[in-house]
Amino acid sequence: MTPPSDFLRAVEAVLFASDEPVSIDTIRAHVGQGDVREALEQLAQDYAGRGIELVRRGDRWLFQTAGDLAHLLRRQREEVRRLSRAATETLAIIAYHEPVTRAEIEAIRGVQISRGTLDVLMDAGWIRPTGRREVPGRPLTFGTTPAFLVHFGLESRRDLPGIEDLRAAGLLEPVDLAIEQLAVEKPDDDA
Amino acid sequence: MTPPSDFLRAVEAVLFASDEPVSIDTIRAHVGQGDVREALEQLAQDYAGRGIELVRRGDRWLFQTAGDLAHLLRRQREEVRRLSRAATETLAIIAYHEPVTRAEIEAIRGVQISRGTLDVLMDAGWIRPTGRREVPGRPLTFGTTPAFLVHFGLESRRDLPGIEDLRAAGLLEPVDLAIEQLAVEKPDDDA
Amino acid sequence: MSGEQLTLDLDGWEGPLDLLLSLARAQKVDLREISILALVEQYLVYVERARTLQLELAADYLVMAAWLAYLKSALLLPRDPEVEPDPEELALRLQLRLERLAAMREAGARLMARDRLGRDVFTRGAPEGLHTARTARWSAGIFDLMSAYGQVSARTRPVMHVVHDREVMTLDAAIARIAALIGTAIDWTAIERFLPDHAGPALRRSALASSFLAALELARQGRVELNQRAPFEPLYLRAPV
Repeated sequence: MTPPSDFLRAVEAVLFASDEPVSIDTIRAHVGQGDVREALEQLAQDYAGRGIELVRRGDRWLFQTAGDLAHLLRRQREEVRRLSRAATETLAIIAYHEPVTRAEIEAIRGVQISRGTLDVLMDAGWIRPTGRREVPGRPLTFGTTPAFLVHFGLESRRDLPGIEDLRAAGLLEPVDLAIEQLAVEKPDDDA
Repeated sequence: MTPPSDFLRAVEAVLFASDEPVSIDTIRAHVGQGDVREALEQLAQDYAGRGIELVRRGDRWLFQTAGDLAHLLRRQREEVRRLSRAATETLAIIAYHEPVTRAEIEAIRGVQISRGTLDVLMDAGWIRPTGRREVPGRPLTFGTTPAFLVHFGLESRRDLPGIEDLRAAGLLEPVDLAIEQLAVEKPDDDA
Repeated sequence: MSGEQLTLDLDGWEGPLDLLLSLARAQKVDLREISILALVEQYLVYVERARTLQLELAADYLVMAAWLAYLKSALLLPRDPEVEPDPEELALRLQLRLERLAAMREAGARLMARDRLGRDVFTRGAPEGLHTARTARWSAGIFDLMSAYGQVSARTRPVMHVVHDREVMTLDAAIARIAALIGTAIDWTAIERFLPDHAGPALRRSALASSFLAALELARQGRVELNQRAPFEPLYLRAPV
């Protein structure tokens, strides 16, 4: 690493001391005048290849241990909850399709979501209601949270694995509920 | 810093992720074979002069933010707040009657003052203890400060409008009296 | 295929679409190249077997079976251009739905396999924390100060209350007056008629208030009847009939 400037040291200390990912505004509030963005880039370079890394998650930054050291650090007790298959799929659908309603999730999975599935994901802090779809009934829409990006190590939703390929293949098109429901839940009576 | 070896990176990550200072034995339990002591020395060198430092406490090691940057972690934020009515009245009484004791303020207001009221005014820098009244109990007397004059744009306390000025400005009319007067002045419609 | 195996399999499906996807996967080709007809056939066989084994199938499996049976017949029969919708398009749509479910399933798995915070990567174990100390900057204006002092002074300054001597009619006088006058009132008479004729405005006000209370008291005693059509309408009195 190059010998750091006082400003760089200050940004480094604030990032290091924070108990959660910090935004540029928060950093600036602590360190005062200076180019925080440039300092972040310099720090990211300084730490590249070390045992700890500076990473960006949405519009927040944090230091975390390098991923390839996971096997050395993994704690005895598994603190990360194992998601059910239904919850995993639901989370993926929300992440790749957001904002998305419960009915749209059900149309993609072809099965109703049980009451607890969304609760589990909200409880984990990974999804949240993001608004309402302006259709009859004004159903809630769901989307992911900043904590989702932090937990799964994504800089932004654009980094979701394979999202560009899926989009190109037309698999992320908005769900046409009218057609899907016709096909699955309500077969034509005259058929 | 020199490009770190995998062993050094592992030691670095363990130190970073640990929630308490770690002994060499604990580090070794995580990272396996290697010269932990040498890695610690190398890390201490790498981080010397940065925003975070590797420090030794007895036979345990930890990362901590550099001591000279500790002040950045505690940020001051100023919030403009309006004085409460009790505090404004108390300040006015002190300004008009100084030096004045707490008991005298209460006698003039006709209401007790809570402990916090004088604290707020002292915190604002507008009043200060000015001495003691030579009566039993030798209570503190309070008076205004130069900062008080500055804040309220007064050359001196003599610039405060007198009682007759207040009366002329209609400021001596208590609220309930004023309302009564309004009621009396209304012409009787039904008489 | 044995019945037991079938039971176990059915328990594992997350709905009919999941079952269809598994059957499609068994064709071991790209989802875009599966044979929808073969798939439909497999599904229907599956559901039929479940039925003959008297396994209880959730309604949505049966709904899907009915729809697939329709799709199959539409695909096999010569196309009737009058019939909406185009069966080829329905088949394509089904294939797309399977592709989409498969994509989401795989995406979920890839998501879960990432370096996850608290499992694979860790934040600092003992962060010092960032703190914000709030300091107040108090604000007040000179007018606030003056009016506050005015309030205090007005509140605590001795106030002399002078009650002006004025003509009033007491309740007792009003009761006596109405009791005396009501005897002669056969018809409903407005309460104002019971007031003294030559009273000034102040006395009239007092007399009206007292007479109203007197009327209520006499009504309570059964010595007078009251009548008012609606709130704020004239109040009428008469002797009990």
